[in-house]
Amino acid sequence: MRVLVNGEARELPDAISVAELVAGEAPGLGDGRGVAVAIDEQVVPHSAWDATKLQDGQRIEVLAAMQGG
Amino acid sequence: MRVLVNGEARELPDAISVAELVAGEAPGLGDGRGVAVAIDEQVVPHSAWDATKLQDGQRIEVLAAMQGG
Amino acid sequence: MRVLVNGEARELPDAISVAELVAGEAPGLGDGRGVAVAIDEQVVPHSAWDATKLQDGQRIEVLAAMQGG
Amino acid sequence: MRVLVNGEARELPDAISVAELVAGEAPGLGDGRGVAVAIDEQVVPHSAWDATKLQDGQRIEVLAAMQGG
Amino acid sequence: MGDLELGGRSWGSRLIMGTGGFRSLRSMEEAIAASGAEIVTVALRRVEVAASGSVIGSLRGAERFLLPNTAGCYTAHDAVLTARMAREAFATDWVKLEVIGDDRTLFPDPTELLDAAETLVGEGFVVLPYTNDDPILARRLEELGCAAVMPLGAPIGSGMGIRNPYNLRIIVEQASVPVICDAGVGTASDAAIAMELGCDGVLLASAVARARDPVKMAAAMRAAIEAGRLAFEAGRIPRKLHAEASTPVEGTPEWSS
Amino acid sequence: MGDLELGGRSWGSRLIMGTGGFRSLRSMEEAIAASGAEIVTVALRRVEVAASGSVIGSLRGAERFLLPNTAGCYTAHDAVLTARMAREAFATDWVKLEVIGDDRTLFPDPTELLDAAETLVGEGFVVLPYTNDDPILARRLEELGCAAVMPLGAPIGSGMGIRNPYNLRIIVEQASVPVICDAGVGTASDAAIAMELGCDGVLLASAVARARDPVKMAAAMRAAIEAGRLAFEAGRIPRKLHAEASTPVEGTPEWSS
Amino acid sequence: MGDLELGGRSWGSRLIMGTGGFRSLRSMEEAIAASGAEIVTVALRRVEVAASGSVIGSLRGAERFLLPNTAGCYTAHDAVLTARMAREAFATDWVKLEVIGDDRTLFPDPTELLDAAETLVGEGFVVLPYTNDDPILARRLEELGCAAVMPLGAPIGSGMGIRNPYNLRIIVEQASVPVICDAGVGTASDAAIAMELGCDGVLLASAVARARDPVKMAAAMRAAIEAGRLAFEAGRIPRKLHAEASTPVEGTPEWSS
Amino acid sequence: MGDLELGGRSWGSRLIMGTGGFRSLRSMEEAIAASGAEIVTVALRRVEVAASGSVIGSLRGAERFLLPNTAGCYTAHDAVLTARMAREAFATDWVKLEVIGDDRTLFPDPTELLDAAETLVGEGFVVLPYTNDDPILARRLEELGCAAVMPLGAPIGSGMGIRNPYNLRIIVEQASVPVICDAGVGTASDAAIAMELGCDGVLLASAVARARDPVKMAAAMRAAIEAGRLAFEAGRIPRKLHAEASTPVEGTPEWSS
Repeated sequence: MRVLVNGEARELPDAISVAELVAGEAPGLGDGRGVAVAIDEQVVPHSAWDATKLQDGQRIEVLAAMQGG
Repeated sequence: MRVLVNGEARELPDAISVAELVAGEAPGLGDGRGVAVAIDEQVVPHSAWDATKLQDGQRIEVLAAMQGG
Repeated sequence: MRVLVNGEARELPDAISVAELVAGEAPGLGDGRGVAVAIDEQVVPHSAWDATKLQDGQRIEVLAAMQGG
Repeated sequence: MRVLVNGEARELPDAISVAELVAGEAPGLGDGRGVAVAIDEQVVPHSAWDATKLQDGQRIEVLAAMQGG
Repeated sequence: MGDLELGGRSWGSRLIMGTGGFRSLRSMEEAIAASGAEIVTVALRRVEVAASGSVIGSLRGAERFLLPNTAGCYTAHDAVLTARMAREAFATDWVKLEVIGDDRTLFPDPTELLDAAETLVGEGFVVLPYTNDDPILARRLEELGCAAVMPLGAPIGSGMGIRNPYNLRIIVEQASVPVICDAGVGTASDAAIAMELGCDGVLLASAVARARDPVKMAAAMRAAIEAGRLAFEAGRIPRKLHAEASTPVEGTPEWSS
Repeated sequence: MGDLELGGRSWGSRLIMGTGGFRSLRSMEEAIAASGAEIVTVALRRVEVAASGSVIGSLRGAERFLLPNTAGCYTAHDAVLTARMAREAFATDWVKLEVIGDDRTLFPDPTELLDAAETLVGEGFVVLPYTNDDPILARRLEELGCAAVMPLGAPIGSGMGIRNPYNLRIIVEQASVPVICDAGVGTASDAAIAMELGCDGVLLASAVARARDPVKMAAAMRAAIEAGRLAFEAGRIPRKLHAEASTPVEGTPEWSS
Repeated sequence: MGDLELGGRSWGSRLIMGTGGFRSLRSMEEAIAASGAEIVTVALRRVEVAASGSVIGSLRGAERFLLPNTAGCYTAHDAVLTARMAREAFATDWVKLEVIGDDRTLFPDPTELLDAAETLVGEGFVVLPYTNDDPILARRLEELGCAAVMPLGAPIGSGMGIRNPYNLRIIVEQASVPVICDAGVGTASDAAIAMELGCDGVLLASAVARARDPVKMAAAMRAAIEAGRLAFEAGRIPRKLHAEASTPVEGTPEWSS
Repeated sequence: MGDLELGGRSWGSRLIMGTGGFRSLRSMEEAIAASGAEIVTVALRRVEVAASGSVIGSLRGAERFLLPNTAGCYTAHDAVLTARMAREAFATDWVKLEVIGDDRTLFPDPTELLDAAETLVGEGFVVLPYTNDDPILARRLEELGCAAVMPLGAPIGSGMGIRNPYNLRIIVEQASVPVICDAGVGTASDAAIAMELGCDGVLLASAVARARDPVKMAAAMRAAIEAGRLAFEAGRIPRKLHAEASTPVEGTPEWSS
């Protein structure tokens, strides 16, 4: 399955969930605090991270808090 | 025929033309320089002032140059 | 004895001391704190107030603290 | 004869006049316009340049116009 | 001092004069003559109010270019209609576009201004928009095809001068159309400062019309704009905290002190 | 715009030009011509250093009035001697009196300045003192008989403009001799501001001499001083926080919105 | 000095701190502590870039309210998406809305800002928009339902202070939501001036983060905002050109002079 | 924030309060308490006029240092006599030396001030002279042995703030005694600015005494002086024309636009 994660093309195992993706991308951010995920510009609530499986061709943004502004 | 001229209700003879209206409203502005007329928010070109007859219920603006800005 | 006290001509008993003058002029300022006296533009120290007698024709300034600056 | 001309020790012939000194120091300034001379801090008028002879030990300033201020 | 290139034409004067606020038509005529302005702005009002032909008569005699404005409009809709009326009345495609947002500041409404500018450019107008001193708004107006941008220095008629020279400098830096400082000038030095910041021209009315002596103030503005432009072109000296002598120190006489 | 009455004479120009700091004599000559100045200042230096007669030659041809200064003097004693030398060299009783206190700010030394002014007035000089923008010092100089007071706007050569317009205004209010703003002008608007504050004239050098284009800047200064003076005489509009429309509101068309 | 009422809550501190630009997390933590700020802004970035959890960790410990911003967005579309992400990431409806128009000035784009504000208010956000110092734009944002308006004093990070206090005063006069001065503060007096103009609070980052000693500057800002607010509430004396003695003249001794 | 070293002693507060202009003694007492000032100035007047002992009573209780001034003196002669009286009245060698030149500006007379300072230093006084913002005058006062220099920011009681920050900066740069900004402060930010310029302290009266709420304004001044001093020590960021982002650009999400 090919998806775009934060603008980068990635080959991921089928049926991977958002929760699993985040665990892989940002190990230290496990509890999801300060992290948000969007699939094709739709925010995925924390409560749906486990249940939501990625699908081929999707565009995913995984954002985390940083200093700013 | 009732029309609204510059926001004021007016009783005018039927089939009066724009040119005749202007001559009545602003005698000194006869040549039309510095004057413009709109009927129901459509500008009436000087060239059509003679041919254009007012109709009942129309909203007419007759504007002239003044100091400003 | 005529002297000038703070710009005003005054008739005072002979041999009056500075201390006596101050006691009369400014009863509340008895201990001399915040008060100074000059005779003919010479400051009279507090320690000399008792011993210093006024003389006819002298010009005396009695100044006290006030809010300022 | 030793004099100080503009701060510099100089050996000059005896009985040299101010006019002669200026002619030597500033050839282009012959008519004296824009030039002034002082001997020991006393200005020597143009009219006295010929008659005034320098004397040993004097301190002479020869100043001329320049751009400024 | 070169000409002002504006709207595809060359103008000898960099001063645009408004015609409002004068105590008399005669005062207006004389002040405009003294100002040397070639472009003067005029408004459109309902005929009962507008003086019968006199403004046109006064101004036309002197071969000046009449630039109609849309003063008093609060929406793109009104400004567009007024501009179309002006085009017919004055036989010109040029318009000074004003779309204000507030009758206390008379500052422009950014959204309505952009809408009106877009429509009018599309209809072939030479659009000269009165705008806030906002570099982004100025850029958007330029991108839409306006022939110039005309940022305010301060509120209309306030006489406060150039309240934010930094914004004006940024607008000048980035613009590729002429920048005309419109509104805020109170006295001659304000106009000079606008030009020294690199503006291509100045539009003003109240500072002259309401001065004690409008004709003299018009002459002052003419000279000030020339002064400011020349200074801009001449390249000023840098600012320094400390002094730098203009008379050299060398050769100072040493008197015995 | 009336003449400047100074030292018992009338002058058509309100600009006094210093002659220092130019890159060449030719640049100086052209810039002074462009400035319209009638009075130009010159210094005195030891002959080895002073260019041989050329300054005098350059300036005299054009029928300008040469005003000698005492630049570089730190004491009343030195300034008085230099003034006496200048009187002989330039055949004039006029002197621009400078007695500085510090080579970093080139600000005047108040005590020495007053001493020198008193002596020179007593010797019949027409004394034009360069002074700090101190109203008390200005008053003392006037009381001593100086023909004008010449407060600085900012340090000599700094180009900082009029750092404290309030002091200048107070000096102008109280003075009964001409007030010439001397030093600090950096660009045209600075000169205009000095005149708008009510100064009778401006003395400047570096702003022109060290500009990228001195001749153009000289023309800018000439126009700016005229502009500022005219504006002062014309009576400016008051400053307001809010706007005041220059186009009347009455008669604005009411389009359906 | 009363509390700041903002977004339906009361805050003891009127200083909102940005968290960007610090040389280290430790410096940030100490400076924020010294500033007394209760609200701190944070950004969202892609996880590769964002430091792993540390910001959240640092800030959360101290019981501060994290206010996400939409820094870096140029369109309403991007800003809205970013705000939605922030809502999920920080479990808050509050957002500091930035929609910039230009990477050199970082000034907001008025049209996109209004669009984004409208959308986000409609989605239930507490919208705190960073805006130009444009009174009309500020009014439009308030009309759309923003919880505050946050006009800039000068470009972000420029340290230029309050470039146009007049505009800020007009915005304060007309606003019925809190006015937070956002961007431009360079040093303590700038923050005090913003408060004296009647602002309800100040948002700043660079002035502290990039100071030589951020912790000390944070303490300075805390004191300055308190000072400015107290002075605003205390009612300052009027400005006068001339002096007014604080020590009475009566009773001055008359020494023979 | 270190102590103020002045006259051989250390002071915890950098604010010196004048005691004139208050509406009541009670207001004065409370405001001085709120200001945290350790040094307060007092005047001497003929006993008929001076309130009977109350000032001394009010001020002495709180363990404040009473600094007598020579307000109202126009000559060195009068100031010296008044200082000698003050020495006896207050049992202190300290004196705030005022020798004014004019009752409209209350600016000091430079010559008389120098004369008085010289005499009083010679008699062993700790002389704190109120002076114009003239770097040369400040230097002369320091050379004479004054314990500080106290340049004015603007006329006494005018509330105009620091009219010429450049002069103050130059005075601070060159001084090796403390510089106290005396007179002109109108509101809190003015005091902060004085401290940011590097002044060691601020002396003020009217800004507090005549504020609508003197006690609150006193608290504002206390905070402002702390803020300004901290900012001075913290090292402010440089000023720039353009923006500098505080949130990094890297990692900004790319939404499809």
